[in-house]
Order: sequence, then C-alpha cells, then structure tokens
Amino acid sequence: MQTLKTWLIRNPIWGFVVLIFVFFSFANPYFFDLQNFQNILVQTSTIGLIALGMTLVMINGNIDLSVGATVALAASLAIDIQGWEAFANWGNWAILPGVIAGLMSGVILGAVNGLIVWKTGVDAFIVTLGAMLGVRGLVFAYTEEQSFFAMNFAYSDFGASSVAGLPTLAVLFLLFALGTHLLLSGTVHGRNTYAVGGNREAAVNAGIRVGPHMLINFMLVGFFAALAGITLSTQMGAATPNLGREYELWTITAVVLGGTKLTGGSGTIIGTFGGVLAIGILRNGMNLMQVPAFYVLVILGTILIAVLFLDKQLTRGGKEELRT
Amino acid sequence: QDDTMTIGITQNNVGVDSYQTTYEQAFENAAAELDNVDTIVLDAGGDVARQIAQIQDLIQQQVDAIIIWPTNGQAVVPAVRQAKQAGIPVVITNSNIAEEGFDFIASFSGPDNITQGSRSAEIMCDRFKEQGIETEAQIVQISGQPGYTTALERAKGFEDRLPEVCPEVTLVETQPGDWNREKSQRVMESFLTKYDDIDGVYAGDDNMGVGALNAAKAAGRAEDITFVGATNFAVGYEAMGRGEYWGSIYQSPVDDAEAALQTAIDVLNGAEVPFLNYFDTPKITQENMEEFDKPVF
Amino acid sequence: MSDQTPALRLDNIVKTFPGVRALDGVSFEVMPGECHALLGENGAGKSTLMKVIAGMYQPDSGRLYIEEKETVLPSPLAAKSKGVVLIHQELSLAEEMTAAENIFLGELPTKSFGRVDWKTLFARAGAILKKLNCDFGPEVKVSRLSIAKKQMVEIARALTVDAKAVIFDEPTASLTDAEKVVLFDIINDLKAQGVGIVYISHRMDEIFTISDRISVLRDGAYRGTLETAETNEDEVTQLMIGRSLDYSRNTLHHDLGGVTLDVRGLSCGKLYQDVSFKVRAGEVVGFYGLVGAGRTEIAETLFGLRTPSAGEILLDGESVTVSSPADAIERGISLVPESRKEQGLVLGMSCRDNITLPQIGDLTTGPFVSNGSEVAIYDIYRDRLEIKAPSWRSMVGNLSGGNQQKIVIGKWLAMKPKLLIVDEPTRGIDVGSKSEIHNLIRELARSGYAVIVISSEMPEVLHVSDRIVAMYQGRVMREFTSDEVTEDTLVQAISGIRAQEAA
Amino acid sequence: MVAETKSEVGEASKPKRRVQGNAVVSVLAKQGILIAFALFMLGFALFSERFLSADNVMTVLRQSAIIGVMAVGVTVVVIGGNLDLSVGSMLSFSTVMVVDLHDKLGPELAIPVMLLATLCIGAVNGTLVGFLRLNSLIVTLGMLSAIQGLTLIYSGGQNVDIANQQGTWFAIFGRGQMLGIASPIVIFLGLAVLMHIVMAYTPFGRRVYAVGGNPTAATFSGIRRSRTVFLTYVISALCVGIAAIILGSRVMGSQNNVGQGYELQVLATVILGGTSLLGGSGNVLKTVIGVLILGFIQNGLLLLGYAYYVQWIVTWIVIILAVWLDVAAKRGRLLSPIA
Ligand SMILES: Nc1ncnc2c1ncn2[C@@H]1O[C@H](COP(=O)(O)OP(=O)(O)OP(=O)(O)O)[C@@H](O)[C@H]1O
Ligand SMILES: Nc1ncnc2c1ncn2[C@@H]1O[C@H](COP(=O)(O)OP(=O)(O)OP(=O)(O)O)[C@@H](O)[C@H]1O
Ligand SMILES: [Mg+2]
Ligand SMILES: [Mg+2]
Repeated sequence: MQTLKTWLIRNPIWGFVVLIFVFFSFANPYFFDLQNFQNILVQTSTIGLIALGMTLVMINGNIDLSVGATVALAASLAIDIQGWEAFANWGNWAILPGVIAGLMSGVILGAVNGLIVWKTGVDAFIVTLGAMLGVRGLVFAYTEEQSFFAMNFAYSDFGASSVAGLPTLAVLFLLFALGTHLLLSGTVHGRNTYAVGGNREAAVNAGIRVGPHMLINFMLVGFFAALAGITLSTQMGAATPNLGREYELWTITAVVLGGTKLTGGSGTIIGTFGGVLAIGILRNGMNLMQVPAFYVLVILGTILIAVLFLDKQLTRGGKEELRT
Repeated sequence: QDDTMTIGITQNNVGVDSYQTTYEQAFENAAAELDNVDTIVLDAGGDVARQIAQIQDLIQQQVDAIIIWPTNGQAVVPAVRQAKQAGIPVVITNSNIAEEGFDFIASFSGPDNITQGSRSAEIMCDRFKEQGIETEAQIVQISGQPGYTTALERAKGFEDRLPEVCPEVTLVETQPGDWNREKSQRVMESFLTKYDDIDGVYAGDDNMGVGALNAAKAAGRAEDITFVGATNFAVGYEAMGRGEYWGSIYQSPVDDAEAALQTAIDVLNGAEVPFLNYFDTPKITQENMEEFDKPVF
Repeated sequence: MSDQTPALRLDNIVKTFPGVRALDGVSFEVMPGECHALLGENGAGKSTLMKVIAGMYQPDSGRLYIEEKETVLPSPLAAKSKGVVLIHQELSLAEEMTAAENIFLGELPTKSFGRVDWKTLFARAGAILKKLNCDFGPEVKVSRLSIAKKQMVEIARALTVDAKAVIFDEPTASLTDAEKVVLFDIINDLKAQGVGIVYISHRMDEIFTISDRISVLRDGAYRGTLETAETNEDEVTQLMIGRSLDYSRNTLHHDLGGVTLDVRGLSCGKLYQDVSFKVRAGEVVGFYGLVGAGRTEIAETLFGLRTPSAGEILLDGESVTVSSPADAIERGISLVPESRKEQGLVLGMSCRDNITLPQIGDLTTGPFVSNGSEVAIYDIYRDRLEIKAPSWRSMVGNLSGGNQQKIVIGKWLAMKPKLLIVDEPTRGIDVGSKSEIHNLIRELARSGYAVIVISSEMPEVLHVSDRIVAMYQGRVMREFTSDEVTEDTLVQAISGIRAQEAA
Repeated sequence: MVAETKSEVGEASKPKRRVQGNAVVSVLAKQGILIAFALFMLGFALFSERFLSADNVMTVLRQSAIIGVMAVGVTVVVIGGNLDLSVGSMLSFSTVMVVDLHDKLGPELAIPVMLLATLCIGAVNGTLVGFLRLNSLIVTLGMLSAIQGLTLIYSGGQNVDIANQQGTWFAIFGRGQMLGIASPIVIFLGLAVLMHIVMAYTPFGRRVYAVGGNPTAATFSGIRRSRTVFLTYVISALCVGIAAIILGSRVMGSQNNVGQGYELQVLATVILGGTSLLGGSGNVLKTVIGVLILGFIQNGLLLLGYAYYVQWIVTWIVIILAVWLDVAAKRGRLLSPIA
C-alpha cells in the first residue's frame, strides 16, 4: 500500500489514467470492453511510439518538433516504394524495401537534426522547428501532393492482424516501450541521457561525448517517428502527405504529462506511457460519449491543465515550503 | 432489427469553414426530424488517423450505418473494409474515396469536385470570350490546402478543362491559399507585385477568392480581373452582387447533408440507391445569380 | 624536493577571455606527494588555471608537462586519462542521478549490451563513500542531498581514478568541520601514495594545516611561492594583497539603540522550533551552528519566504507578518542569501543590473530607469567592495566566484536596510575582501543598522558579532555575548550539549 | 623563498586588463542576425528585380504586421522565461469576435469588448503560469485547444463577415494609412518601439528580464514574480488583440481557424531575433528583424515562383543558417564547442 502510494506520487499521471478509466467505464456502456481496450492501444500506439523517442530526446534537454513530418515521409516512402516496378515480382517481400527505406529516412532525418544541433550549437527547438516545415516540404516534393495506396492488402492486413489475441500494433508498441525502458534505466547510454540533460557541463567533464550521444538520441526519435508512420500507414493501407500534422504537439504533451521535464535531466518511460494512455483514453471515451467536436477541444484543453494542476498539488512540499 | 436505426458520421474538419459547420447542422436537423433515427456525430479534425480511430469506435458501438466524409480518399479504405467486415454499411459523403475502396461501400453521395473544377474553367473562359481576351489572358490559381482531396480534384478539373475550352489562356502560377482568406490575400498581393498583367483568378473556394479580391482592390487592380471561385459562400455571393466578383459554383451543404443521410437510410431500408449519387452543383455568375438564394454560410 | 620530477608543471600559461586577460604567463609546478596550495584574490585566475590543467580550457599559449612530458589536454577526458582530476569549485552534478552514477559518470561499469553493472557500481561507490565517512548510500539520488553532501560526492570522484595530480578548488566552502577532517585525511592518504595535490582555498587556517608549499597568483600573474613551514599568514597576505590584516576578536563595543527585531517563540514546522532572540539597532548578532541547524530557515522566514507555524515577529516593537520578500524589503529588511548562484544573482544580467535589482522601481526619472543613478550606485559598491569586473556591463556569470559574492552583498548594502541578514556572507571570498566585508558589517552596525550574521566559520562569527546565538537541530541552545564566549563553549553548544550539562 | 615574476600591469590596476582595439569589430560581430538579414536580402535582390521595389517592401511589411505584432508580445513572454503557444488560436478567437461584434455593436464598442475578452484569456494564461506556476508549454497548449473550441462555440462554426465593408471606419486599421504609411506597418513598428522602450528602459522590463533569467533570485530580490509573469501574458494577449484588429480590418471577415499554426511561426520569428527560449535575454527590436526575415523569405520565394514545398525547404535552411550565424557570431567561432 505504502509503495503503491509513493509510486503514484512519483507517477501522478497513472492516478489520472485510473480515474478516467473508472469514469468512462461507468459513463459509457461500450467503453469497458476488451475490444475497445485493444482499439485504445492501437490508437495510442502511433503517438506512443514517437513519445518513446521523444522522451529520450527531452531527457537530453532537447526537443524534436519535426516528428510529425517524419511520420508522413516514412509512410509515403514505405508505401510508394513497395509499389515500384523493380519489386513487382517480389510478392509480399516487396513490402520490405519500402519499410526499410521508410525507417532509414527517419534515422537519416534524425541524424541531420542531431548533427546540426551538435555541430552548430543552434537550439534543438529552432533546428527542428525549421525541419518541421522543411521535411513537410520534402514530403510534398516527393509525393507531388498525391496520396499513396498500398496495392498489396497484406500490408494493411498486417495493421489489422493480431498475435496471441492482441493486435500486432499494440504488441509492437508494448515491446518497444519495454525495450526503451530498459535502455533508459539500465544501460550506459540511457544513464548518460540523464547526465547530459541534467548537467551538460558535468557530463562533458566526465568525458561523455555529448555531441554523438545527442546524435544517437535524435536518430532514435527519428526511427521511432518513422516506425510510427509505417504502423499508421499499415492501419490505412495508404499514406497522405498531411499525415502526422500536430503530432509533435500531442507527443510533447503526452511526454510532459508523463513527468519528463522540458529542461531535461528527468523523466521515465513509465510516465510517458501513462501520458500517452491518458490522451488516448480521453479521446476514445469522448468519441464514445459523443461529445460534440467543439466541446472536445475545450474539454481536452481544460483536462490537460487540470492534470498539471493536480500534479502540482501532489508534489507540493506542504506548508513549510519555501515560497519563491 | 428494432425500429430505430443508429447512424454514425465522422466528418472531415468541422469548423475549418462554414460549409462543414452548416453541413453538420443540416445533418443533425434532418436527423432530428426523423423519429426512428439516432445519430452519432464525430469530427476527425482533419486528421486521418483520428478518423480511422473514430470509424473503429463506431464499429465498436455497433451502429447500423456509418457515413464518412473522408479526410483522405485513400487512407480510410482499410477502415471502411473493417466496417464492411463487421457488416456495417458505409456511405461516403462529400468527397469520394479511392476506387480501391469501392467494393466496401454502399454508396457515395456528394458533389463532383472534378466537374466543379471544369465548370469553373468554363465560367472563366466564357467571360474572357465576352471580353475578347481569350487569346492572351493570363490567370493565376489559388488552390486549397495541399494534400486534401477536394483541393486536388478542383485544381485538376480546372487545369484539365481550361486548355480544352480556352487553349490560349495561360495559367501562369498556382500557389496554395490553404482555404484561408488571409493567406490567400497574402498570396494574391505577391502575385500582383510579380505580374503586371493578371486577367483572371481561380480560387479553390469563394473564401479564398474574396481574399484575392481584397488584395486586388487594395492595389486598385480589381476592375481588370475576373474572379472565379467555387463553393459559393455568402461573401462571394455579395461580392458578385456588387459586381466585383464574377462567378462560382453553387453548392449547398444542406443538400449535401440531407442527401447523405437519405442515402444511408435508404441503404438500411434495403432500397435501391445509385452507387455514385452526385447532386448537382450549378454554375453561378453575376448574370444568373438571381436564380439562387444567398448561401446561408 | 627539487631533485624529483614534478608531477605536473606549467610553463608560461596565457589565457584570455573577451575583455579579460585571466592568466598572464603563469608558471607553476606540483611535486608528487606534495600538497601545493594556490592562493589569490577573487578573480586572480586560480580556477581558470586549474581548468587549463584539467583540459577544460585551452591556453592561448604556454606549455604543460605531466611528469616532465609535454602534454596537450584537449578535453577533460584526456586529462582524466592522464591522471589529472579536478574537483570543481561550483558543484557539477547531475541531480536526478544516484550518487554512485555521479561518482563514476562517464565510466560506468558495464555488462553485456552496454548494460550498467549496478552491483559493481554500487559496491565501488559505496566503498569510496565509506572511506569519506559519508552517512548516505551510493543509491541515493543526488537531488535529495544537502550541499555539503553533494560536495562529498564531488570529492569522491577524485578517488575513482589512479591519479597523478588532484586539484581541489575550494572544496571546503560548504563543508562542516567534521567533514573537513575527513577530507584532510583523504588528502594525506593521497599524498602518501605520491599523488600531487593542488589545494585552493581562501581559508588561511586550512592552508597552513594541509599544505607544504603556497603559491600566490595576483591579477592573472604568478607572484611567488613560499614554503609553508617557513612562512606565516601575514607574509602570505602581504604577497596576495600587498598589506596585512587584522584577525582579532570583536571587541568594538559601542552604544546600542532600541530593539529593532524581536522574535518570540517562532516555529516553522519541523524546520525549527520555539526560537526567540532580539537584535538591537547597532548590534551584530551572529548565528552559529552546524549545517542543517535551521539558521537559514529562520532568515528566510524573516524575509517573508516561509510562513511560520507559530510565534511572533516584532519589528521596531510592532508585530508584523512578512508575507513576501517584496514586503520584507519595504519594511527595511535585507537578506544576503546562502546560495549566490541560485538565489542571489541573475547570472545573465550585468553587474550593475544585479546590484540595483531590488530598488529598480525607485531609481526612475519619469517612467524610465535612470541610468545615471544606477551606475552611481554600482560605482560606490564596486569601490567599496573592490569588485573586479571589466565594466558594469559585464555579465555576472563571467565573474569569479568571489566577485559574484561581492555583487550580492553590494546589492543588499545598497538597500540601506534597517535589518540586514547575511547568510554565509564570505563563502568563497578572499581574505582581503573578507576583512573588508567584516569591517563593512561592523561599520553598518555602528551607523545604527541591526545585523544578523549566519556563518559556519567560527573565526568569522567571533570576529564580527556582539552577541552569538548557538543553534542545534532547529533550537536555540544558548546565547553568548562576545565577552563571555569561548571557542569551547561555542562548540559544545552547537553540538547539542546544553550549557548546564556542559558545566 | 619568494620568486617574483614579471607583471606588465601596475599594482593598482583596478579595472582589469582589457583587450583593446577590436571593440568595433566585436560589437559588429555580435549582430550576426543583422548580417544574415543583409545577406539574404542581397541574395533575393539579385534574383528578382521586383524584390526590393518600394511597393513590394511595403507589401511585405504590411503582411508581416500581424505576425509581427503577436511576436512583440510573445517576445516579452519568452524573455520572462515562458512560452505562449496559445496566441494562434487566441488570434482566431479575437478576430472572430471583433468581426462578429462589428455588425452587432458597431466598431466603437466591438473593439473594446473584444480587447477585454482577449485580456481575460491572457489573464487566465497568466494566472495558471504566473500564480499557479504550471508549466507554460502545456498550459498554453491546453489553452490552444480550449480557445479553439471556444471560438467555434462562439461563432457556431460559421464564418463571420462585416456586411458594410466600404462604409466602416474600422477599415483604417488594416486597409487605411497613418502618416502616409499603411497603418498595419505603423501599428507594428510603433508597438515594437514602444515595447522595446518598456523592456529596455523601465523597471517593469528589468523585472521581466530578471524573472526570466533566474526566477528564484528575482524573488529573493523582492520582485513579485507571479505578478510579473502574469503581466507578460496580459501583454501578449493585448498584442494578439491588436493583431486581431488589423487582421479583421484587413480581411473584413474571419474564419474560425485564421490563426492556426501562427503560434509556431511567431515563435520562430522570436527565436530568429535571438531571444533565448531559456528566458532572461532577448530584444524586441531584434524580433522585428526576425519577423522581417521570415516575411521576406516567404515573399521572396513566392516572387521567385517556387512551388510551395520548395519554399518550405528553403525556409528550413534559411532559418537554421540565420540562427547559426547569430550564435556563431556571439560565441566567436563557427562550430559549437560541444564535444
Ligand atoms: N568564461 C569566462 N568568460 C569571461 N571571463 C571569465 C570567464 N571565466 C573567468 N573569467 C574571468 O577571469 C578572471 C579569473 O577568474 P577565476 O574564476 O579564475 O578567478 P579565481 O581566482 O578562481 O577567483 P575566486 O577566488 O573568486 O574563485 C576573472 O576576472 C573572471 O571574471
Ligand atoms: N538532516 C538533514 N539531512 C539532509 N539534508 C539536510 C538535513 N538537514 C538539513 N538539510 C539540508 O541542508 C541544507 C542546509 O540546511 P539549513 O539551511 O537548514 O541549515 P543552516 O543552519 O542554514 O546551515 P548552513 O547555513 O550552514 O548551510 C538545506 O538544503 C537542508 O534541506
Ligand atoms: Mg575560483
Ligand atoms: Mg544555511
């Protein structure tokens, strides 16, 4: 009981997740249903995958605003390339080069961002804000404004498939979340992520190569964004150049809700997972409850702020606290 | 089957412009008048992924029929297929989905954007012929938000038709106005700086058309320019009345919404419905505008 | 000693920053097994020199030899791998990580797949912390440690490598006496292993306890080296600042005015309880105690930063509730806070802007800040406190630690308060300026201000105070007048031994 | 044993050894953003002869005014150490409101009522971030969404238009002239100069810099930090209100999403102007340069006739180059010292 309490105080977002879960379970007959939980997991997996990478980058004290555009680029590449003449007689294997190209594009874009941040010393916010526009430009240049459709239904079947009774996409997300959690909490790279974000000077003095380190995390978030783009495109069997608009904002929101500090140095995957779920459950619950579109916006915005407020109340030091 | 039917709709992006909002209201009003119809009205906010999630949520609730205003004609196909597999008929409204999805839908109901584009080209061309400048006229195009089906189809219809009717008119440049009047006004201002001779502007909707008109008026060059838009908005209609704006395409969101709802009901009642259920979107110009009511949006 | 090869030798090092020549051809050497103290006024270039040695700065010119081999140290890592370790003046820790991770930062032990070998890590870090007599474990998060404990973590880093030379840049600035003893043991251990030590401090007593030789820097230039055994404080001070200083106890009694501050039974939750004391106009009251005794919290309460849970504060005989620092300032209270970086300074602002910040609203002509009066105020305190900065426009963040502290003091002196509270006022300040600040405090009192001095340095408390309040674990143990106090009774009082028990 | 060494400087050299001479150079070198601005203006002028025509320059200034006015406000917020991402949807709200009320109440009432409503929203932001100390990024993201919803609820999702566009004096703000110059330009530059004076020469400005630079130290210096942050958001809201008047008057109507995406554009101009996101540093007049850079890039690329996506890609490159030049000039070397 005591450990549960301290755990909740450290991850207040999970308290909120439980709260809305209970609320929607009682408020809507369709909510508490295994199929619906699977839907929620699949629906959150897109933002969720990006958020995994974003958590790393943000613990580093950086940020990546270009993930939304990367989602679109990777999805477009994956779907377009699998339809190329060259792979016409590869059968289902034709999907592979597309997916690899999509993932590579994310990793490369991440590397570009990371390299610029490292070498020029320009703030990651502005580097990736530029990239957010520029990469979207690349998407439109590449697709010539067209949407792509996956001729091979095996591709979209993958998006709808299950393993062991769970949707494949949800399993994929859970596995990557576990992997990232282990990376962050148990490996040297993960621990250095905290050091670089918590005290860059200390990290430099300790001989951590901060530049390459940040580069790797940018490549990781690029990879995750691309992967999210690809899993999303398997759900649609298609890619559109406007895919992923505003995802950067929702991802960052989820990550911060999960307790990662914008200034870097702290955050966990468990928290991020909670943040992602909170947004996913809210959206799903409000759809099921038929909240009118205009009010969804107001409610979502208000709840974000309310969660932040509650979090603050929970972590407050009490009356004796220094009032600064 | 009990006697009330539940129809779910997921719209593209309500609130982005009055057309969609009016559509939504008309849809709800029409449904409210029918005792045996319940509706679930959702909005995808322009995001395909969210729309797919909404389709899944509607399937989850086992609605009787789903109406989809696709954010993207191709991306919704697998979700539509899921609905079909769940035994729920799907009606597509306003802009069609890709042909690959035709097998999974019951019907499409809405305007034909490609035809609209061609009609705008015809309006423009006829006007130039009246003015006798069809051999030398230069026009610019301000298109809708890049990557959205409606924007693409209207531009395509216009660009394909124009050389057929007026082969010597040149379309010198196209830039997106993002369905935004202010953005369109900015784009037009740059066009006016760049080109000394502009005879016509084709805008993807009247909202943007009026933005372009604003810019031209500010530069004192509105007199020489023929403005043609699409989706006749009230502002466009009024500008037409003042003789500043030449023509547009008349498209009623109320018709659009009612047609979609009726189609869905017909499908559920087992009635025969045409697969492509286009409703008419006539040309409107300064010359024939009295035949039309002022749009309510 | 000169027959040995130096562990570390610097030859004619020059280092300039924009607008400042921080090092002007400095030569310096450390023998193996020697503790070489480095002294100099604030801003003399000590830290800069050490950062050059540790590979953090590249010198503009000059050479560096490790065991007489010329070496270039492009990075801190390179320095570390060559066996040169620097313990920073300012804490340099990652707050959200464990003590163990901070100690072994950059070289965490690993298992397969780059996984951290926690067992080895905690075992090794635990051993080092034990050696340092630390009462916390290696797995505790650094953010939960007090400043002193953080400092011990910082020191622990030096013991992870097989060092040839270890540099301590003001390691004792926030240590208690007990921890200091442990540190000196460690230094002696290292010396015995043949490690060369560079020890920077402004505390003469420490320097004479621990060092073998003393080198002095002044204005970025090398001034000379003295054998510790053959010199005395006065000679060192002469070399450092060109004059001698007075280290006497406070005996300057003068007429006291009315009671400015009367604190009755003040408590603040668990932080301190039932604290009562008076401060009269013209009086300096020293608060002495160990770290964690609650002195800072009392000051913060008086300054409106904490809400007391019980008790009463009377200012000039009137019961007041101080609701915020702004309120406190209006009532004529000033607080020189404990931590200059976090609480005292806006590092990105200029020296002038920092000094005038609390009274900026009053320095106006019409709606605008009057540049003239601002610079005038800055000039007064620059001269008075001998602040060394290229100009009033210089960013405070680029000043040396001691000069930063002077800016904070200047800022609050400029408020001409009724009640001045100074918390560790001379932390990191050179002896010359320290005595200047002590004189200033005395002088302020003489001109009618009430002053509270919180300090962990006994000589300082004894030197400036008319009365001394000894605190232990949130309670006032005893009050002394400057006549009756002895070092022994004071030490007993702050260790929790009540006067009567001791007697 | 005392070993004296040479010391070039005399005993009493109180003001430190200063490296003289290249003061002018170093002052110039610090203005990396100005150099960047000049460079690419030159570039565009070479490729398009109309780029630097008086007409076009005026057009760009006029077009930039809306973003510019908002950027002035956001600069103040960012200097205070916070972010304001709600300005885009607040612009939509305010424009819809002022246009809608124009016909209902007349412009003389519509403007103050709208300003009041906008200031209220700013006050909500300010209370949440200033007094309740909530994270400004999330608060203003939440507000972005909530205000968007409010706008739609207010207008019922319908476009709003001013019926009598010819006869209203409301036209003066967006379409008219003041002092012979297009009024949006006058308003924008006037506001920028005014805010620059406030930030650089008044106690309030100094407090904002202090709070942004080190909130704890500012509190310890007796600055009422919560109130200061609160006021920065009110200023930001006021600027949005002014931008809304210009926008409403220029377009004589509004959609519910006119301001969508403006928050990031505005933030980009603020950062281009060299204001640090960490707070405590920045300059309103340099934000004007940031605004002009973005405005001229967009216009220049349009004049060159590139497809929109090429414009985006080039904007990406130019933004990074401009900021790089700026930070490189400040630190005196091209590559960052990060290892
Ligand atoms: N990064 C920097 N940029 C500009 N000037 C600097 C920088 N670092 C140090 N200085 C200047 O160099 C001089 C020497 O500073 P340093 O920190 O070495 O002094 P110090 O001897 O360690 O003083 P203290 O005893 O106060 O710690 C000072 O005048 C300081 O202002
Ligand atoms: N028992 C303790 N264990 C760990 N940290 C403590 C303990 N007591 C106090 N601290 C921390 O140590 C720091 C200094 O303590 P505090 O300010 O109460 O002492 P003080 O009497 O003002 O001492 P000083 O001024 O010498 O630092 C504070 O950050 C406080 O939270
Ligand atoms: Mg130093
Ligand atoms: Mg203390």
